[in-house]
This record gives sequence, C-alpha cells and structure tokens, in this order.
Amino acid sequence: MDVKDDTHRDAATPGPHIQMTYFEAIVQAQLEEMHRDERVVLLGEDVSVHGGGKLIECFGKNRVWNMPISEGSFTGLGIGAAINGLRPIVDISTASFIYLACDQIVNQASKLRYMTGGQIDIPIVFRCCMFSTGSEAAQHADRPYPLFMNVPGLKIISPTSAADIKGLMKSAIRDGDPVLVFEDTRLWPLKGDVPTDPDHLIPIGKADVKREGEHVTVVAIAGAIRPTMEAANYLIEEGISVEVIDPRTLKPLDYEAIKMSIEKTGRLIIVENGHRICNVGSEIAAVMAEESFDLLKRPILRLSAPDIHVPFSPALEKDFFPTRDSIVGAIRQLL
Amino acid sequence: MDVKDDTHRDAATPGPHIQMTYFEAIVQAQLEEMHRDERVVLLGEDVSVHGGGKLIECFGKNRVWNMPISEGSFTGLGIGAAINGLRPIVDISTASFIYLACDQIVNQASKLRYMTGGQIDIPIVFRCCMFSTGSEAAQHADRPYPLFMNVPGLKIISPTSAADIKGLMKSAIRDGDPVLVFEDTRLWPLKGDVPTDPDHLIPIGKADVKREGEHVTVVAIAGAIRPTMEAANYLIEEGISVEVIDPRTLKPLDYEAIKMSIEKTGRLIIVENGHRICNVGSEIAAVMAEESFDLLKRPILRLSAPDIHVPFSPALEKDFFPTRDSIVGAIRQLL
Amino acid sequence: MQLKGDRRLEAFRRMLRIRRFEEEGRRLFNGGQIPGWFHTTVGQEGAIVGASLALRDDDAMTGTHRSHGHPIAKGAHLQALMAELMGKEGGVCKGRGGSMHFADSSVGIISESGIVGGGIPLATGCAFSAKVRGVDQVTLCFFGDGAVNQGTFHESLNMASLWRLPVIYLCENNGYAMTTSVATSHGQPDIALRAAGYGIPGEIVDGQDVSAVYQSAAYAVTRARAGQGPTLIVANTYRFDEHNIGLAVSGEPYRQVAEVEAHKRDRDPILLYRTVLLEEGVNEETLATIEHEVAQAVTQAVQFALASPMPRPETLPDYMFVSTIAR
Amino acid sequence: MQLKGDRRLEAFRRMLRIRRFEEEGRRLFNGGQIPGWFHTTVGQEGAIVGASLALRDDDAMTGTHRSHGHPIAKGAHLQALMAELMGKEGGVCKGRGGSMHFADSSVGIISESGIVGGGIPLATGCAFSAKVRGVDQVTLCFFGDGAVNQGTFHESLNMASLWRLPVIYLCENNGYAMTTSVATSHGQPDIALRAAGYGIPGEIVDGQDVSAVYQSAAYAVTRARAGQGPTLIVANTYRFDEHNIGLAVSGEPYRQVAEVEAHKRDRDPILLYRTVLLEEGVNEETLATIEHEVAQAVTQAVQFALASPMPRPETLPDYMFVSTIAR
Ligand SMILES: Cc1ncc(C[n+]2csc(CCOP(=O)(O)OP(=O)(O)O)c2C)c(N)n1
Ligand SMILES: Cc1ncc(C[n+]2csc(CCOP(=O)(O)OP(=O)(O)O)c2C)c(N)n1
Ligand SMILES: [Mg+2]
Ligand SMILES: [Mg+2]
Repeated sequence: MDVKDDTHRDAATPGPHIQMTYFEAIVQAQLEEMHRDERVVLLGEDVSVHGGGKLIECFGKNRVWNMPISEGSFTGLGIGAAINGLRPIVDISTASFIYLACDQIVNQASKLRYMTGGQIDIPIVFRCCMFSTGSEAAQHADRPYPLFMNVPGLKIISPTSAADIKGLMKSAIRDGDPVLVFEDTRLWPLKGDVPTDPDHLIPIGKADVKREGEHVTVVAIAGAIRPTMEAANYLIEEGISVEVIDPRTLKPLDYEAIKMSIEKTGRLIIVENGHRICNVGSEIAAVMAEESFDLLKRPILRLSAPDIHVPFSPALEKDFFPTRDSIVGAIRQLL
Repeated sequence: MDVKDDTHRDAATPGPHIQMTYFEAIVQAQLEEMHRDERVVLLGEDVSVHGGGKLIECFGKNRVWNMPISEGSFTGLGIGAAINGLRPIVDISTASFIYLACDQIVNQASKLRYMTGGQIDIPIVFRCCMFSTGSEAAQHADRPYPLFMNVPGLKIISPTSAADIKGLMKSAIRDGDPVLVFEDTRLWPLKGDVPTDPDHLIPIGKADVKREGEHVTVVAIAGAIRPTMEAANYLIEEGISVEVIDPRTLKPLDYEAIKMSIEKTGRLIIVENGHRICNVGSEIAAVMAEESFDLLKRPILRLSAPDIHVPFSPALEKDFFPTRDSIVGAIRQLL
Repeated sequence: MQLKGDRRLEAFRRMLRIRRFEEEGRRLFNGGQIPGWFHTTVGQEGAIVGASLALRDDDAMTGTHRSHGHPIAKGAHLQALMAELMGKEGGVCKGRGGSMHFADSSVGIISESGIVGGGIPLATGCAFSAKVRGVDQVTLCFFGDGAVNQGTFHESLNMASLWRLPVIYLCENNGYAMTTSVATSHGQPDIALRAAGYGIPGEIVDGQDVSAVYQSAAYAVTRARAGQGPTLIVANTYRFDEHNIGLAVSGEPYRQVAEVEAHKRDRDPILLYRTVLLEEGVNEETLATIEHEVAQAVTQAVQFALASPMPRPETLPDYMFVSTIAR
Repeated sequence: MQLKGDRRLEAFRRMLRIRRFEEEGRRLFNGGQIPGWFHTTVGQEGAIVGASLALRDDDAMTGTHRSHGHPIAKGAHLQALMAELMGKEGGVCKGRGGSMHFADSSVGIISESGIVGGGIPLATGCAFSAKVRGVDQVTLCFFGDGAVNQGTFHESLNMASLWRLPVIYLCENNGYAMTTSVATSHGQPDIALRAAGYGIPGEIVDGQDVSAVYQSAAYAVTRARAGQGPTLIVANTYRFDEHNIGLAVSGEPYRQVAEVEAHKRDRDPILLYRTVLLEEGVNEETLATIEHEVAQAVTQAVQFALASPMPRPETLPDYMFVSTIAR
C-alpha cells in the first residue's frame, strides 16, 4: 500500500514525529499510558510474551497479567476491576474469540452505568485483532465489530494509520467508558510518522479525510483503506479524483464528515472487509439515504466481504475481500 | 392492535382454520413436529414446565429436557446432537441470554458445515423471546437479532401472526440448517386464524404484504407490526393508503417484495423495535439505496428504538419504541 | 468470631428490614404500583445478613436478580430502594434498574446482575483491583445454586484461587433455580465440593442461622484480608415465596406445599434468631422497639417513593456515558 | 483390557502415521506449500492413539486446533488430509477448513474446534444424541490443559454427569497453553481432581505410554457403553515442537531447552513403544515393514495433495447450507 498521502498529512501536524509501524504504535500507546497512569493494567492470554516483551520489563507482574483461557470471565474480571478503580486494557487477541465474551461486554460493560443510574463508571478498553488473507479459516478470521455497533453504551474504534491508532488508543485508555478496539492485522506492518508528544490524542468520533477528491466519496472501513487508497491512486492517472474518508471511530460515527463530502461529490461508495449484511456500510448508507438523499446523484454502492464464511484455501480467500480492482470497478460504475 | 387485515388474509387461504394465539401457535408447531419426527427434541431451562405443560405429557422425558443454567454449553450440546442425528429445538428463553451462547451459535453452528466442506449438517432451531414495555430493564429487554444478521450461515425468522409463526416455525424445524427464531412477546397474546393442515408450511425467505396500499411502503419488523397496522388504519380515514410489508424472515430477507412495493409507492419507511445502529432497517435501507435508488422519490426513513439501553421506569419506556403516532408522523413527512 | 452485643441486634434489625421491605413491596406490586418482575428473598435473610455483617463498610459486594436483600443487609437506606421499585427519579438507580438491579454504591455494591452468573466475574475483578492496588478491601459475591452451573462460576473461582484474590463466594442455596431443583441440574449436588477442584476451601453452613453464617463469613473475610485467598461458602436456605411473585407454574408442582409450609413454620431465620436473642437475655422490649423502628422506616420509604416524581422523558439518555477523560 | 496382538502393531502404525505425516507437513509448511498456521502433535501421539484405539469404528470424536493426530489415530486416510493442509479441492474439508480443522466424518469426527474449549459441548451433545436415540455409540472428546479453564468444560462435565452421557473427556495435558504453564493458569494444577466436583471419575495416565492410555480409555469406554456415564482422563504428555511452527516467542523462555530435549530423548511415545514391542517379541522386520509402509503412505498423500486442484473461485459459497427440508 501507498501510505504517502497519510504520511504527508501527519508530517504536516506540528511537533516532532518518529517513524514506526502501526503495531509499534499500539504498543507505545499502551506503554505511555501505563507510565502516565498507574491504574492502567493489561490483561490477556500470554500478554507478558505477546503484548510486546517491553511491558513486563517496565512494569512488572502487577501491571501485566496473563489470563487463563477463560474469555467469558476475564473480560468480566476487567469490568469489575474497572468499576473498582483500575483502568484495564483487556486483550482478547483474535477477534473471533470475542463471542465468548459477548455476555460480559454487552450485558455488563455496556449496560451497568445506565442501569445503576450513573453510580458507577467502567473505564475499560477491549482490544482484539482481525486476521485476513492468511488462511486463518473461519474460526479465526471474523470481523465482529458490526455486531457491537447495535449495542448502546459502547464506543468502537478501528483506525488505519500508525499516528491514528496511537492517538485513538490513548484516547480510548483515557476515556471513562468502555471502548472496543478492532485492529486489522493487515495494517500492523504499515509504517507512518507518529507524533512523539505523549499527549498526542485523537478524539473518539472524528473522521479523517485521508485524501481529498472531487468526483466520488469513498468511505473505507479499517483494513479496507489499503485497497481503497490503491484504487484512488490508480484512478488519478485517468483524471478521476476520489475523496477517501476514514471514519477511524466506528461508533459514534462521524456522519457529518461524510455528508460534507457527499455535498461535494454527490456519489458514495463504502468499502469494508466485514460481511455484507448489517455492517457499518449498511448503517452509513441508511443514514445517508435518509439525511443526504437530495445530495445523492447516484445509488450508494457497498463493497464488502460476501455473506459467506472466510474460507481457508488461498485460492478462495484471495478475492474474498474488496480489492483495488473491485473498488476501481465500483467507482467507474458511479461516474 | 387490529389484526383484521391479517385475519382476513389467512381466512382466505383454502382449507380449515382454527383461532388461536400466537403463543399457542408456537406450542402447536412444536407439538406437531415432535409427533411427526421423533428426532425433534426440546431443550431449555424449565421447559418441561414453561414450554407448555403438554409437551412432557405427550412425549415424556426423553424428548423434553430441562437444562441447567449453562447457556454457553447447552446450545453447544444441541449443536453436537444435531450433527449426530437429532433435530433439537433449543429454547434460550429471554433473548438477552443469547449473548452467553454467541460463541457456540456463531463459531460452531453457523460455521461447521462450511468448515467441514459439507461433511456434516446442523438441523437446529434456537428460540428466544424479546420483551418490551413491561419494565423488564436492560438485561432482559434486548432484541439481539441484528447481531446475528451479520453472521453467514444462519437463517433468522421473526413472524408476526399466529398463522405465520406456526408455518415458519414448522419450516424452521424441518430445515436442514441452523435457524434462529426471535419471538416478540408483545405478539404472544394476539389471536389469528391458523390452518389446521399439519403440513402448513411457510417458506423461509418470503415476505408477506400484510396490507396493500399506494402511497407509501412501510416495512415493519417483528413487534413493530402492531403500531404500524394501527398507523395504517388511522391514516386510511385521511385517504392515505399505506402498504405494509412484513418480511417474516429477516435472513435471508425478501428484498424483491420490498422493491416491488417501492416501484408502486416510491416511498419507504422501515419500522423496527431494535436499537437504531446496524439493525435490519439499516440493511434494507442500504440495499434499496443501492438497488432501487431510481425508484425512490423521497428519502428512506427509519423508526426504531434509540441507541440507548431499555430503561426500567414505565415513564421512560413508554415512548421508547416506535408508536402509532410516531409512525403516522413519519408517513406524513414523506408525502 | 461470633456475633456479639449490639451486632446481634443489628443482625436482627437488618433481617427484619429486608422482610418488611419486601412484604410491603409485594403488596404494592400486587396492587399494581410496582412494575416489572418481583423476586423476594423472604426466607433467605439469614444467609444474606449473616454474610454481609462480616464486611467492613468499605468492602464491596455483588448480587443477583433476587437483589433486594443485599443492599439492605449491607446497611442501605430504604427510601431510594423503594423509589427504585416504582421506577421513580428518586430511585437508587434513577429508575433505570428496578427490582432486579438494586446496586447501591453508597454501601459498596458494584452490581446486581439480572443475568444469572453474570456478577461472579465482576466480584472477582473487584477483588482483583483491591489486590493490584494493594488495599485490604474484601469483596463478597452472592449467587444462587442455579448460577453454579454457569461457566463464569468455574472460570472465576479458578482465577481467584490462582491469584489468591480477596473474595468470598457466597452461594444462597435455596434448593431451586426457578422450578429446577439442585438434584435435577447438578451432576453432583454438594456444591461446596466443587471448591476442591480449584484448590480453595469450600464449606456448607446453615443459612437459616444468621450467626452461623456470620461466623463462617467472618472467618473467610479474615483469610481473604490476610492475603490467603478466596473461600466458597454454601449457605443452605429456602425461598418462601414463588420464584417471582405472580408466577403461575403449570403442571406437577416442583416442590410440595408441605415442604414450603414446614420451612415457613420451622426454619424462618428471623423467628429462629428472635428466639435465640431472647434466650441470650435480650429483652422483648428491645426487640419490639426494633420492630417498631423497622416498620416506621418502611412506611417512610413508601412515602418517599410515592412522593418522588417519575423521571422526565427528556432524561432518557442520561447516565449512558460518563464522557469524561482521565486526568 | 490390554492392547494385544495386532492391535499393538496398529497402535505403533498409527502413531507413526501421525508423526511422519506431521514431519512432512512441517517441511512443506516451512517450504511455503502449506498456508495458515501449523500446530503439530509431535510428542503427543501416545495419548491420541491410545485413546482412539479404544473406540469402535462407529464411535464419534471431537478434537482441537491441534487437529492432525485425531483423524489419523481414528484410522483416516492420509490423502484428503494432506490435500486439506494445502487448501485443495481434494481436501477432506474441500479446502474450507485447513490444518486446525481436520474433521473427517468418514471416521466419525464431528468437529475439530479452533476455538479452545469449543468442542467440549459438541462432544457432550453427540453423546446426548446417542443416549436419546438409544444407541450404544460412545464419544471421545479431546482437549488441552488450557481448555480446562473454559466455562464449557465445567458446564459440559456437569451435564454429562447429570445424564450419565456416554462420553470420555480426554485431556491432552502437554503442560502448556501456548506459553502459559498449568502452574500459572490453574488455581489447582491436578486437572483430574476437578472431576470430583461433578461426581464423575477422574484419573491421570502416562500419555507417553500408548498402552496405558488405551487401558484407561478402554475401561472408560466400557463404562460409558454400559450407561455408567462419563469419565475424565488426564493424559500427561509433552509437545516437542513450538506451540505452532514458526512462532517466535520473545523474552524469557517459558520452558527450558533442557526440558524439551529431555522429553524428546527419554519420553518419545513412539520410541518407547518400539522398545516395548521388541521386548514383547515383535521382530524388527515387522516394525521396519510398518515404517516403510507409513513412509510410502505419506509420500502418496503428498503426491495426491500436490496433484489435487485448487477449489475454483465460483465454488466459494458451496457447503454453506444443506438447504434441504426434513422428510
Ligand atoms: C443467564 C440467565 N439464564 C436464565 C435466566 C432466567 N432465570 C432467572 S432467575 C433463574 C433461576 C436462578 O436460580 P438461582 O441461581 O438458584 O437463584 P434463585 O432464583 O434461586 O435465587 C433463572 C433461570 C437468567 N436471568 N439469566
Ligand atoms: C477461545 C480461544 N482462546 C484463545 C485461543 C488461542 N489459542 C490457540 S491454542 C491456545 C492454547 C491452547 O492450550 P491447550 O488447550 O493446552 O492446547 P495445546 O495447544 O497445548 O494443545 C490458545 C490460547 C483460541 N484458539 N481460542
Ligand atoms: Mg436457587
Ligand atoms: Mg496444552
């Protein structure tokens, strides 16, 4: 992927920057926040090893806890600890394991503040990573964020650049409410310039225009940013100028940024690696079909994974998710 | 609610009918299918008592099993039994408990046939009921069907009349794949004419036009049918003619029926009691904004529960879900 | 560790406060003044109060759908609880929670879970926080015999044992989960025996004997506070009312009327303790005074609740988010 | 019940088939011809084969992410398995499952769950079906020491005990769940002890001794088939490879090189059993013939797999639904 545009934007932000990968930026966000606030603890299976060896070195065992394979309860343990004075980061590792923790996340974390009339706060972060195109097969390749979109009381982020994940992860850790972080593993190795300011925060709920354009608005969700940027770069040579919007936060979603863009382009495509039905793209399309209907010159298109489980075989998985070419095709269709 | 229209339609179907409530129709569907096929077993907490006392009388303990409070595993037990020759109906009772069973339903039931390359079949039905307006509070009042819409491999039904629940429940039990049944408890007491034919089947995936009209199409999901029919009846006096479509099956959804109606009316409203974000209404709106864009004369409106947890207090819950008046208001807005 | 002196009277008072509160609530519920579902703890006050009295004020607690007794046992005021039953603005949860969710944080209750078994990990995490922060707070976790079959019970006890967390798991074993008896849902009916699998002490206590429960809990609290880890206590008790008020169970009864009557007659924890106190030399007037005070407190609670306004519709979204950023 | 006569040779053969299959698979994986993640059971063949040999052909099984050994132990052909590793159309799961999901229904495997603990309820349900239908089929459920901490373990064992289901729970206790040892994740490290909490027998067996495992499993199978309910067997074993091939674990090692080497040297179930067989009078040639046959079978499997085409893109949706209606 060409992350040039993005790098340019970040480089434009004042203050010193440093180059690092998306994955390094997550680890650094955690490290810095753990330094800053001793209430921040990290919980997860094998985290003392996988969470970046640095963590246990810096903070010792009282801040970094290896969990037994008990997703249904160690998430709840995190919630109880959050209610009682800690600010846990709970690492669920592969996103497909989050189904085991659904009850605690939905019935407890998302509801308890409301159900107690605000008597308690639940400052907690749930992290998990979404695999694809590596033959992980269906039980390790889900993108379950659409399920949690429907649940009131949760905030959901899924940023796509190193600078954004660092800034949003830090905001999530400092937030007073439950935040879910969905990391697309295809983004982990991507490098970008990241501000060194330890208070580099990106507000939850604000989209970013990753590239400005005139002819069509493409909203790219999470890992779909890569083929989307490729498609935009590819079409520039034909004189087609694509505006690419990265919501960064999926909930609450920055509808205003999308509306502003549609005002300019009158055309909307949403690209997403999640399964097709009731995904974030559905919601964006529905809101725009209600609130920006008169601005739309053409139908709203959605590209996504099909309503089929992720296959193991590379031959089947290869074109399972939207590709540069399928995005280029959709853009052409709208013009 | 005035179920007149509906009753008329059913009465029009050939063959003898009998009046019964929606709840009685579910119990009867189960009874008949258990008589018909000895592989059908019923599993759930306190089912021998709550599942209608009749069941245990008729079939004895080998067909009706009371489960310990272990939703995370008795759903899986049902799945294993389905793979190995039974056709279980697993009663999860209140829909909010389904989060405990998410892993087994999503990671196992919905995926295993695909992941084994079709070596096994999983003929299983998961039933659960959705409460509202009875001060059940957030932990007992969820409508989690939108979460499962995003999951490939599941069929989801949520019919609204006695005849439909009977016919669709029977189809679900005879189906070779996992089917989720979401019953709106506000529909339980409603009476309707139900065909006595033991092979009264309604195909999964076919919507029903509950009322024909000219000016606007209203798609009503599950329990939202009640205020929707009230609104349609109310507006008839003003000469406004509303077409009401009940998808009955939420997945796979009968988009064609909705498109045909939009062709006539050019106006679409979706009414749903689920929370607003990424619900079935989002998906319908998104599909129509893509595939029926040119037929739409006006923006697509959606009415639903807000993105807030269901409150306990009757004062707050009263207008939490779409009401006749809010639907009437939306219809007027579109004309 | 025995209940002594005035603590004995306090035990009596709190059991009575639960009983009278619920009796009044049941009356109001039947009269249509309380919405939703109503589960009473009538018959189980000994287990609840005995365990709660073993805590310090700054100790924490979690409970269940059968939630009324827990905050009262921990010393809560009754007004905001009664108002909560009615869904009023003055309710302890501002009308958002209701009967099953009496989490009163003023007495250290972090949640009452309507999801059976859902509070067990929360209690474990609450204790985990105390350990990480190095404070000597203890958490008391209530749950029923039915909840024991949830995976969370197993997973939580394992973690609590592994890290020697300061938590007491208190099973209110009333013999039934709705209509399902322990014998028909537990492969092995001695719940205390499950503790050994996790390497923690498990014991059974007579839940109708408030001082026996206190003793058991106080010992477990001392161990927990000293860093010696969790204890599972199974308090055998009995539910005098139906699972929830108004529930009609069709078909064969799951428990015999005679069984219920015998418990009400011979095994009422409040009557039993009243007799003990008299035998121990407490005089009748002292008890009568307490009874009078409790009746008054309940009356005042009802007055407060009735006078409290309903939440205004525009406040619907309030309390969803704290929306502040950590400093 | 002892492994006798030719069954001893079959035990040797099946262990060897697993070993050679995985060694070849590992080579192909490292050479980039197998995609995804690759977990071997090298070192654990004694536990897997010993238990599987105790089954009848029509008995059922469930397994885990470490899935290669289970079907082979149950008697599966190697071709379709090898093709599955490569994601080929000729794969046992038509390329939809891959290395972690070797469910081969031709030998009665109903699932290999990539979700740790996810197969335990399925096995329980499989046995439940046998009981309801009144057939004398037994189900063998494999899972790891790490999986024991999942709620499904607890919930499933309870149900199996309650209804005396014909299921054998076989824990392949290789001491670690990825980098986490039993000692640092189990409040009480004797996994077999957990069985008592559910009222079922729990026993420990040397997993490196294929005949000891067989004996234990055969006894449990007899009990299960006779309607006497489930058994928990903990087979202590060891994983010779890293958790998955190619995994680089940073920081302090979670197990010492010396520990791994000692196991490879002294505790290899195949070497140990080879010695036993020779001592029991089986002659060297017989074993050499088996070794030769196994090598050939593996070579043929690779040839088959390489020759099998990739699934065609248009077949992507195949196998999602059966879409037939019961008659
Ligand atoms: C996860 C879940 N499953 C089922 C229910 C329905 N339910 C409410 S109370 C109850 C019985 C609980 O039994 P027990 O734990 O013994 O508590 P008791 O009611 O006896 O106090 C059940 C099954 C629920 N609330 N949550
Ligand atoms: C629910 C779930 N959580 C976590 C994982 C990641 N994971 C894969 S294997 C494994 C360790 C399993 O340990 P054990 O059960 O002992 O089996 P072993 O790998 O030793 O054979 C883990 C944590 C998973 N696949 N599923
Ligand atoms: Mg009980
Ligand atoms: Mg292991």
